[in-house]
Amino acid sequence: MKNPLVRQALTLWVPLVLTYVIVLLLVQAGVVDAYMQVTIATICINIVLAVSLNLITGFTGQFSLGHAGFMAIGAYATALVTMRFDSIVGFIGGLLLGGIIAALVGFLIGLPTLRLRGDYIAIATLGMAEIIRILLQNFEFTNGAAGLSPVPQYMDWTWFFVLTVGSVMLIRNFVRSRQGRDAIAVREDEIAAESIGVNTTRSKVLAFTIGAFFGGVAGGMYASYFYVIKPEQFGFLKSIDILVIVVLGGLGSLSGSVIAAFLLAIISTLLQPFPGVRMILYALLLIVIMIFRPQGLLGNRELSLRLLPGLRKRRRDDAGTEAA
Amino acid sequence: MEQLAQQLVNGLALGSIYALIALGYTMVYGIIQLINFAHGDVYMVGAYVGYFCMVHLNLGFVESLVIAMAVCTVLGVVIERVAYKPLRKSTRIAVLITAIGVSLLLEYTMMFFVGADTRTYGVLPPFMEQSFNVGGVLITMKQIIIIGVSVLLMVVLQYIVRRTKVGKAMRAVSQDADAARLMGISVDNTISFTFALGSALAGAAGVLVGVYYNAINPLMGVLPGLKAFIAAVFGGIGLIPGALLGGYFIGAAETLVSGYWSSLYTDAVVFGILILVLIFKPTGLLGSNVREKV
Amino acid sequence: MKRILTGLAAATVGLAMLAGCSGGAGTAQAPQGDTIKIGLNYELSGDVATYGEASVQGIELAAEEVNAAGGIDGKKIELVKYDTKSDAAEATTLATKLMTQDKVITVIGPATSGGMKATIPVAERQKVPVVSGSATADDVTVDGNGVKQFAFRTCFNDSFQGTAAANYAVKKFSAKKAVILRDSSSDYSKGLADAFRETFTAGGGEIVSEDAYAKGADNFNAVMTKFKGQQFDVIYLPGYYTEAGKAIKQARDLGVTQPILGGDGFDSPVLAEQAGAQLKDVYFTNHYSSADQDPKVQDFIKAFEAKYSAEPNAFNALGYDTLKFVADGVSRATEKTGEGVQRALAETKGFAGVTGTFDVDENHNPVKAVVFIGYDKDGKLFSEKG
Amino acid sequence: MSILDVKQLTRSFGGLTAVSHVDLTLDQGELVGLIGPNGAGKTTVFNLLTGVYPPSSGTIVFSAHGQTTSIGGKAPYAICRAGIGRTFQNIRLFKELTVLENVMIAFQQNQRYPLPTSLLRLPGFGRAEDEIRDGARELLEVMHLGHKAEEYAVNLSYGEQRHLEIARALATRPTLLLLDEPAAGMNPTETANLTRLITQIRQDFGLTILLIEHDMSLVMQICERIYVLDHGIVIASGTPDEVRSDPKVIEAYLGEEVDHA
Repeated sequence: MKNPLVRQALTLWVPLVLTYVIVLLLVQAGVVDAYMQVTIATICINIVLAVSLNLITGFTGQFSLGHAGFMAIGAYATALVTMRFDSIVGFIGGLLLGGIIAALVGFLIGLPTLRLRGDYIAIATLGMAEIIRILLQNFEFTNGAAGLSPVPQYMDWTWFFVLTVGSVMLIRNFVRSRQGRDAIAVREDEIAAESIGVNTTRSKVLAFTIGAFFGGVAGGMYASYFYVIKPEQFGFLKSIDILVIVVLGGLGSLSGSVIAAFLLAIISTLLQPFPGVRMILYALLLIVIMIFRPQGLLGNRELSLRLLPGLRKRRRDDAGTEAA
Repeated sequence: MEQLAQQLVNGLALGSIYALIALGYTMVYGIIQLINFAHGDVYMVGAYVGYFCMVHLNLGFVESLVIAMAVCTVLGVVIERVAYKPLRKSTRIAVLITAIGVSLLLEYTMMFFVGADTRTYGVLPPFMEQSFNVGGVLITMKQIIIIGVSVLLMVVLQYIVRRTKVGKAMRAVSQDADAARLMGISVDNTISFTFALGSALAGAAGVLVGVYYNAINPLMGVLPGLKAFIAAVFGGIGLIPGALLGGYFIGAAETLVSGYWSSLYTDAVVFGILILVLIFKPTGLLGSNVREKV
Repeated sequence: MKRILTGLAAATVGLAMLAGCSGGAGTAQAPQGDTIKIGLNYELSGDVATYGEASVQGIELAAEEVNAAGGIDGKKIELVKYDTKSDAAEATTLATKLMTQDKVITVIGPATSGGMKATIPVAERQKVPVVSGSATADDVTVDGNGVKQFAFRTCFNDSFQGTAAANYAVKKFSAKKAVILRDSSSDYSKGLADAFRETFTAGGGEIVSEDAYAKGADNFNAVMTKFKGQQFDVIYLPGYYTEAGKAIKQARDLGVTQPILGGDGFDSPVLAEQAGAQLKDVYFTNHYSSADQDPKVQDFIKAFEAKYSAEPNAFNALGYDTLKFVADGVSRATEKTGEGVQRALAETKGFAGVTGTFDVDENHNPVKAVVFIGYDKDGKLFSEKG
Repeated sequence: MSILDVKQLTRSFGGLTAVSHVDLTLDQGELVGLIGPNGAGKTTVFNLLTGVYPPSSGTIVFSAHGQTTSIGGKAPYAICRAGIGRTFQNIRLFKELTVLENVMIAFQQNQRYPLPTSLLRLPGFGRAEDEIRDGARELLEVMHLGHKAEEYAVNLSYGEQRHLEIARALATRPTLLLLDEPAAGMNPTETANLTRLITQIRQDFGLTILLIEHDMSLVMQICERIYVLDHGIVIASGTPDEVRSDPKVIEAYLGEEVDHA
């Protein structure tokens, strides 16, 4: 408590580095087998996707159904760059380029559409993602429906760790800053936010652009780990998958998204033997959460020891909170 | 010229389907401001009910159409009561996510029972396979049926909304639910009725498509559902004439893009139209600006 | 900061749980004991669930037959079936799971080339073969870096079929001009179209017009009306029966009368159901003909109809053959390991399946003869060897 | 010297004219009331002044910090930054945020630091955040909410929520403060406290205040001038005494009484 730097080191950096080293050792010792590694990779990618969508939908209140579109841009950029420049520099460059193009597209789409009301944004973003997918399917340089393969694999545990933790921390830093609070104010009450000087369009576009950037980075992580990318992988259902993680964890809770990414990996594994009913259960899960616990696992709170014994009381009248 | 006329006939038939689906979207949106994502899947269920009636029960086209509409009516009301009503006071995002959930539930439950593969309506009565050559333009009986049934249903809908008590209640609730409640209108029943009407139309559209294309599958509702929604937005969501205008416009646009440019880009163009409309006239062609109450 | 720590703790717990469930599954299994485990890694939900489901039907029928006949060296085949959700990344994940945790001797699937390609690097690393009955892209088994040692398939590749169709168009219809309508969401369709175009134009033909539809498309009126306004001799429609049936019907309804050619994606009873009486002057390349009096073919059709009360389609037949092909490889393998099976499969000679008798060539492609299935101008079914 | 000059302000919705040809002037440091029966268009005037709706016609000229700008039709945030703060009749707090955060968000609009500082926690972040936090806390103390800083806004009592709205508006450093029924729903003691507070903050922050209020005793007690609005038209203006005795005002209010009876 006395020295914030020491405290930060103890509570943040030490556990992080330990996690990294332990998993690294387990991988090398063969305790974490190949399947576990793929699962960890999927979880990491889902965390980055969910956290970045949460910034847009959970923190800023802008309902996006097009996150897979940003992911697609990042994936294709990374794949195209690394297939041409097969080196670590190409990989980093591709990852950054993917994020930047995704952010640019997010900016260009967000600028006009984010003035619209909530559910229109949902449809506009859905339309954007579909257009991206159709274009990728029809461009020559993206190799059409066949997609790109083989994409050189640069992602390993170290990269997953760095990129996932880095993305989560940057987004966390954002939401706990002036700009982040502005975004949250927009979610809470757009008219009130405007009345106290928040440039709501700017706030929304900023959050949307940053979210798009990390969506693109997640796409790059995906492309550089799974060898093959095809336009159809980035369809509407992918956007829904990401949304489910965010909703399950809680709109406006970063730790919720992280936990939900793990939880869904477990659920997905458990449902693996029942392909016929998997999607049915998934759909039911969505409906049941919305009816009985619309705030998700953690609501808009972060997981914290302080939260547990109800030190912070709050009225449970979420139903009365304003829509849109 | 002949080709253009032919394409417009094609577009008219397609547009009728979109218009029928769009009506359900627009009525539901008008009354509870919900994009009912499951609406396209109600249309799919309608197509399967029609299939079951015609292929397995050997019923005629008209009987099958009526039964499919009836089943979808019930389905629409059940969806509303079970999934949406408990969320009447929730955030819009919550309801929208629920709607997506319902949509997936219908699709995959259907897939679980009938499989993912395409089903066909089989051999139709010979009179439905006729076609007419009008000055070089080929019009099939099925196109005539689609356009005819759609127009008939739209007229009936207009009558219900304009002239009946429950139709007036619908309009009242969509104007101001609280005021309607004070005037003794049962808001819940009116909302259910709106779902019933919209779903019946979607069910009819499902059977018509089944007959027209002779092929149905559990995911057939996704894309037409989205396009019908776009049609509703294009015309001005919440407005019944808007849905008609939008439906026929999208149908024609799609046909002309395939006919004179490339089928590759039909879907992209439709989504592009959506984004342009949202940017330049978010209230749609026939809509007027209303701002949130402060 | 504490929040991050607790988040991390939770994450670690989650990881542990994950290790728990998967580890549990892994250790509970007896190491290749009384059964021979074969993994099925197929699209059972999502966009292309139809292809996955159909393949699995054929595979399961074949597995039952093998087991009923006493299995392989007295051991029954045990199928471990997973759903890729039509997602290539999921296919990678599940192939890894099948190979490392379920310890299967071979993985069959996925159905699509994209899914298949995503599992090949895993196969090479884990030294377990992957076999597909329908991954037709040319570069699935061989690319610029050489042959993928652990990848096999029992179907033609795209250029083989596209080329055969182009030659057929020239030979049978003396076609000079063709239009192509392909499925923009399918790499299979693109592969066939590319090969057709290349062969057709190399032979002096001309592609007058080319268009593409998206998977699930219903409305072909617009594009057929466009074609109708042009001069051409044949339509090449390399797609799946789902859309092809509708396209054929709408073309004929609109008075488009030219011959329509396609690939093995046409092979399904649904094609005839959809096109109905309009299925005239339609021809496609295929592995076999259901009219073939070869008892293998007839027995398969009978058994399939008995089990599923439906006529088999190409995916069913290829799935069936793929399992038989793998079972044959396993029985010939001296060592019952992934590498052993790999060697046996690579040496396959004269494997007699429903979809043809074939050898595996140096590129791990089956060397098969093509059959042309046709519905003539009166809608009468016939077949001829290519 | 006038800081707000409204001329011929008109706004119609569809066929309905909510506000018609309103002229209104506020001098530096004045405390002015805006009263009228329900539905007279008072809140619409506020919404026009703060840019929630653009005016259909008419001009709004605002002078502060030696600058004179026409603000009719500008975006709400720009009007706020020009120096007009407001509260809402139907309370629009950020319910899921703490009391302190509510005020911080308003306060930080004048304490800007760039995005990289936020994302990378560059040097200067901590100091800037501390300044925002401290500034917000000070304002909470002024509005007697210091002890509730860590509560969620949704958990405050009605009266406290109204106080918080004022604190939040003050945090934007306005020169003109628009209060929309600040005493609505308060008991007489609370109203008396609020009345004192309003006079005090006006003095301490050098504010000009325009106030919509139904509580006539409050209005008559603290307002120096009053505008009376009925059916979107200014029917009277002047000192409390003048307005009180204006027959048109009496009629407008009596008419309302009759309606309610």
